Parts: sequence; C-alpha cells; structure tokens
Amino acid sequence: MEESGSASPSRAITVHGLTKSFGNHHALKGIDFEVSRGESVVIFGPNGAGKTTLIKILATIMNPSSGRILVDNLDLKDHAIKIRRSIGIVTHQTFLYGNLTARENLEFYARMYDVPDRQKRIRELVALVGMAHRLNDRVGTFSRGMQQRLSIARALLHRPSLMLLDEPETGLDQEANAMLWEALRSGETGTTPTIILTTHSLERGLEQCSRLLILVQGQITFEGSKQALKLDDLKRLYRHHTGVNA
Amino acid sequence: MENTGFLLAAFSIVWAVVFGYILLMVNRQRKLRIEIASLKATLKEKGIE
Amino acid sequence: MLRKLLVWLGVTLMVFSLFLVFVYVPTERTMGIVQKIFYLMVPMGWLAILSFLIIFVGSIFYLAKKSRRWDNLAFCGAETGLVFTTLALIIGSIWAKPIWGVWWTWEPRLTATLVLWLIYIAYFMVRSFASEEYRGATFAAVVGIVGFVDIPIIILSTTLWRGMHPGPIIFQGGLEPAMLFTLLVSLAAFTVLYVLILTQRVSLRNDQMELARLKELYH
Amino acid sequence: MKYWQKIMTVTWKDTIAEMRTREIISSVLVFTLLVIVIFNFAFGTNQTTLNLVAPGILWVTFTFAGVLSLNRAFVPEKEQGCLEGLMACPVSREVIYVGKMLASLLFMLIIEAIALPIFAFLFNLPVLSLQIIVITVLTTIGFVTVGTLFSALAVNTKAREMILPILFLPVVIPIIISAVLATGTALAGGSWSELASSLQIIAVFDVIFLVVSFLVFPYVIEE
Repeated sequence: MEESGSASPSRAITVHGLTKSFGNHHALKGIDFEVSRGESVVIFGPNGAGKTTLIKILATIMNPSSGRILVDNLDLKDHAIKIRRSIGIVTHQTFLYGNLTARENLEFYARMYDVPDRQKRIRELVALVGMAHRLNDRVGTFSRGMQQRLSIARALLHRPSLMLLDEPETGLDQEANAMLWEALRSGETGTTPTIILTTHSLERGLEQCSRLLILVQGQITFEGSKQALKLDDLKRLYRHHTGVNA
Repeated sequence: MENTGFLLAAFSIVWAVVFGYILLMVNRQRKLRIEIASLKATLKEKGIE
Repeated sequence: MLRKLLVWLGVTLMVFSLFLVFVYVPTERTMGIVQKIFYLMVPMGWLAILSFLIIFVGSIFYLAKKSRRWDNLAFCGAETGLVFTTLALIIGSIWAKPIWGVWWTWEPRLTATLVLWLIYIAYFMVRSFASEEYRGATFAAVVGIVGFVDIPIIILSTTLWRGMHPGPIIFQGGLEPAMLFTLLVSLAAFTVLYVLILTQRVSLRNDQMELARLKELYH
Repeated sequence: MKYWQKIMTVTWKDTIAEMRTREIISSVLVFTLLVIVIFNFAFGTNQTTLNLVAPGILWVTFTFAGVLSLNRAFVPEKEQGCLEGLMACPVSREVIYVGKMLASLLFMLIIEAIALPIFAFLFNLPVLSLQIIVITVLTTIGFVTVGTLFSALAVNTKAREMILPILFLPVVIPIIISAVLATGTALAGGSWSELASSLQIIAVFDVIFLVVSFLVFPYVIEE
C-alpha cells in the first residue's frame, strides 16, 4: 500500500485467461483485462453473469479454476497474504459480527490487518461514517443502513490501495453511498485507490468510473472507456449485449 | 461335520452379493449407453455437438 | 485386452482358492470346519481397508487438482468399499454364531470394522447433504482423508478396549504353511476381483457423468 | 510471532462474542446437567452400579456437549458473510482454523470445569483428581481438533445440525473408548503407568488430527 504511488506507471491488476467452474457450471469462461493504478473500472452484467465470482476471486476468497492474476505485479496465487493487505472490500454483506460492538468489530479487523495506531484510526473512521455515537453498542442492534456505514469504515481501516465494491449500493442509502465515494476520492486512504465496481445501476457506474466492462455468462463482451458514451448509448449497448433492459 | 451350514452360508452370501453387484452395474451401464447414444444423436440433429 | 487377461486370472485364482479351501486345506482342530470362513473374512477385511486407501489417494489428488476423475475414483472406491465392508460384517456375525453362540460380539476386529462401516456411511451422507455436488465432493474428500488416518487408531483402541494384545488372535502359534498358502491365494483372488469390480464401477460412473453433461447441453 | 498474534485475535474475537451472550456455554452447561441427572434416573442410586457406569456416563455427556457446542462454532461466521471477511484478511487459512479451535477448546474446558465438580457431587465419585483432569483435557483437545474441521464443513451443508454428529462421532470413537477406559482405571485408583496406553492413544490422536485438520481446513472453507 505504501508503494502504490511509486514512480512506475505499472498496472494494478492483470487478469489473464481466468476461468472458474462449479462442477458442470462454468461461471467464468476465460477472462482477460487490465486495470491501471488509480483507475476505476465498473463491471456491468445481469444476475448470474459471474460478477460476484470475479470479485471473490480478486479478493482471494475464492480460488480460480485456471488463469493468472497479477496484483501490483505479484502473482495472486503465490502472494495471496501480501496482496490481501492492500485490498478493501465492500459488498452487500457487512462482514460484521452482530454480537460484538462497533469498536470491537473494527478493533478485530484492525488487528488482523496490523493497522498501526489502532484506536486513533478507528476514531477517525467512525467519525467519517458518522457512527461515533454508537461506537460501544452492539452491531446487532444497528439498522441495516448503520451496519453498512460501519462496513465502509471496516473496509477502509487499513488504507487499501485496491477497492473491490460488489454492488455496494444494495443496502447503502444515498447518503452513505455518497460518503463512500467521497472517502475514496478525497484520498482518505492515502492515495486514490484503484477501484473495481460491480453494479446494476448504469447511471451510478458511469458516473463513478472511467472505464467499463460488460460481463455476460462468464465472458467479457464489451470493453470501453466512458468518454464516448452517454447514458442512453450505454443503455442501448447493455441491451444489445445482455438482452436485458437495465 | 457340524457347522458346515455356516460355512456354506458365508460363501454363498459373498458370491450372491458380488455377482448381484456386478450384474447391477453391467445392467445400468447398458441402459446408460443406450441413453447416451440417443441423446448424442438428438444433439447432433440440433447441431449442438 | 488387459481386462480380459485379468478376468481369466481372477476366475482361475478364484476356482483354485475354492479348491484349496474346500478340498486341500486341513480342518483346524479346535474350531472345526467353520474356521474355513477365515479364508473369506480376511480378504473382506483387507478389501475394506484397501478401498479406504483408494478413497484416501483419490481424495488427496482431488483436493490438490480438483479434477473430476480423482473424485470419481474416490467415490467408486467408497461404494465398492461399502459393499465389502458390509460383507465383512455379515461374515463376521456368521463366524461369531457357531464360535461364541451369538450373532454379534464386540470382538476387536469386528468392532473396528463396524466403526469403519459408520465412516463409510458418513462419507456418503456428507455428499448427499451438500448444497452443491462439487462441494459435496470436496467435503467427502475431507471425510475420506480423516477417515483413513483414523483407521490405525480405531484398530489400536478397539484392541485395547477388549483387553487383547495386538496380533493374531485366531491362531495362537501362527499359521500352518498350508493354511497360509490358502489364505494368500484367497487374498490374491479377491484382490483381482476387486480391481475388476472397481474399474467396472469407474467406467459406469464416467458414463453417468457423460450423460449428466449431455443433459446439461440439451437444456 | 505475528502468526500467534493473529491466532489469538481470532480466539479473542470468539471469546468476547461468547462472553456477551454466553450462548454456547450456558446452553451446553444446562444440557450437560440435564443429561447427568437423567443418567442418574436411568442407573439408579446403587453406588456399585454407579462406579461401574460412571466413566461411560461422563464421556457420553461430554461427547454430546462437544457436538452441541461445536455445532455453533461457525454459525456466527455465516451471518453477514463474516467467514469471507476473515478469508480476505491477510492471514493464512490455518490461522482461522487454529484461532477458532482454541476458542472452542476454551469453551469446552469451561463447561467441563463446571460440570466435573457437579458430577463428583451428584455421583459421589472422586473425579476431581489430576489423572481425570489430564484425561479430560487431552480428550477435549481431540474433540475440538476434528470438531472444528467438521463444524466448518457442516455449516456449509443443508441440515447442518444433523451432519456434524454423523461425521464427528465415528471418527472420535477411538478417543472416547480410550477416555472411558482411562477414567475407569483412574476411578479404581490405578497408577499413571496403567493409564499410559490409553493416554498414548488419545495423545497420538490429538497430534495426528491437529496436523491433518490444519492441512485440509483450507479446502473446507474455500470454494
């Protein structure tokens, strides 16, 4: 994470020939793409296209069936533990324990990620997500929205240089969603992180990202930068590739 | 020769089960092969495989 | 070709072993003719353990390579193993009745076989309870590995439990040469039979998989 | 050193979560007491009979207590995807296994530490000896090494409450046998050397399954 701003304009992520099978079901059928440092890429696709599988593989939660993935020029297979240090994840699940307080949850993850100066960092983040007043309450007593805010704090604790956002807007209210992007853009994590986002919302994806991929049935069917695209074009494009209205 | 019955029972049970199992397998495989062949033919007609 | 050879070898060995058991080998003095079940019981017990060795090998390679073929091997080993372990239990109780006067006795080897049988059952249960088939295969592989490693400990503990010393309990002074020879031929005959059955089962399972794949294509 | 810190962090997390609700310890403890009382009805109050069946009662009780508490070990991890959160942490999978195992071990030992005196009291038996404590600790280690592995497996299946005992019980039979034997010998006033063979089997089981579970655990939680 410290070296993310280093001089070499190298890539943050290289994915080559990635496949993933669950028994006879092929969730990802040979995926190739690259992401530069600091870039934000959005992946669109209908349900069951393999978006979540892809995110889980990048997060090293799931093992690919074949293919090669480099993160910061390190092979994911050989350097999983090192790479995990630089990854932050927000999904519709919060990864928080209902029986622990907000502080205990953050403290737990802070320890797991070797966050220096834990207490200060925790205070910083709960202030950022507006949860300071509930720090010592059990997470199980929180509303869904509050849990999601805390989940953002959890993901940012270790100042990740690569953010994986798997449909983050599910469960996040408008305000919390804005807060998340604000935090990512403001350099709260040190430098602007590389972002990979999956979402159903074409508007939000287009707004937040510089490049987009469309994933259909485990294959990337479209790849392009957003410059040339207006929302209407994207909608047409999406329908063309997926056969579904967005 | 007392207990010859037990000896014969043991041998016949083993052989009955073993042959039963083999027969079951051969039978199932024959049916499977027929099914596979017909499915392959239909798939070919449809031009999938 | 090889298979045909194996079939002939198996049939020859089997006939020869039957001849040895029923005609050639002398009847043991204290237990009488029923002692001859021994030549059936030992091969069954051996196949029960050999099958678990196959499950073990198949499971390890499946976890390492995630290739369907290794899971198939482990699964087929488990099924044939279950058949032979069940037979070992049945023969054990046919053996127990004339010798001890009861159908079931907690004799160490019989007890160990029963525990092994329960682990075989667990192997199939975990498969059927898994939410997806591929996960079931992984979980079964874990059970296969744990179960195999457990076998020596099970044998040790059941022996200790009945207060018997490990070692042959059927013959105090070791086997007579004629008996040993008969036993070895029986073991060889059943091992060849086992290989034939296992390969047949694997080929059947491959066909089942092929059918499943074709059906997937069809839909 | 870092390795141990992470392991202890996982154990610490489980422990404070348990302290807050006492879900496992209190429910399993009540269950244990009920089983002991029911066994008392089943075998009557004849002290000679009780001496004979006491080791069996003790280990049947602890075995089922183990199944019950291990069944809960991974349930909190499945809520809100916490297991995935753990897997995304910069630690090897084995850290998760050892951390959770130590927490389960702690809970089981607490339950046993409370149940044993009650057992001694109700059955009028000297089970609070060093010998029996050693047997209990060693056997419990065996329970949780295999149990944690199977618990992680069971939580990913349908009918998870059913699958754990079906897997767990046959595998731990060797240590239950040995624990019952050793407890019987210890209650009869046997010496350490008379316990040696049983304790050896339990210890060998512990070591082997610690290693095996350590090695296969990653496959259980990864897809």
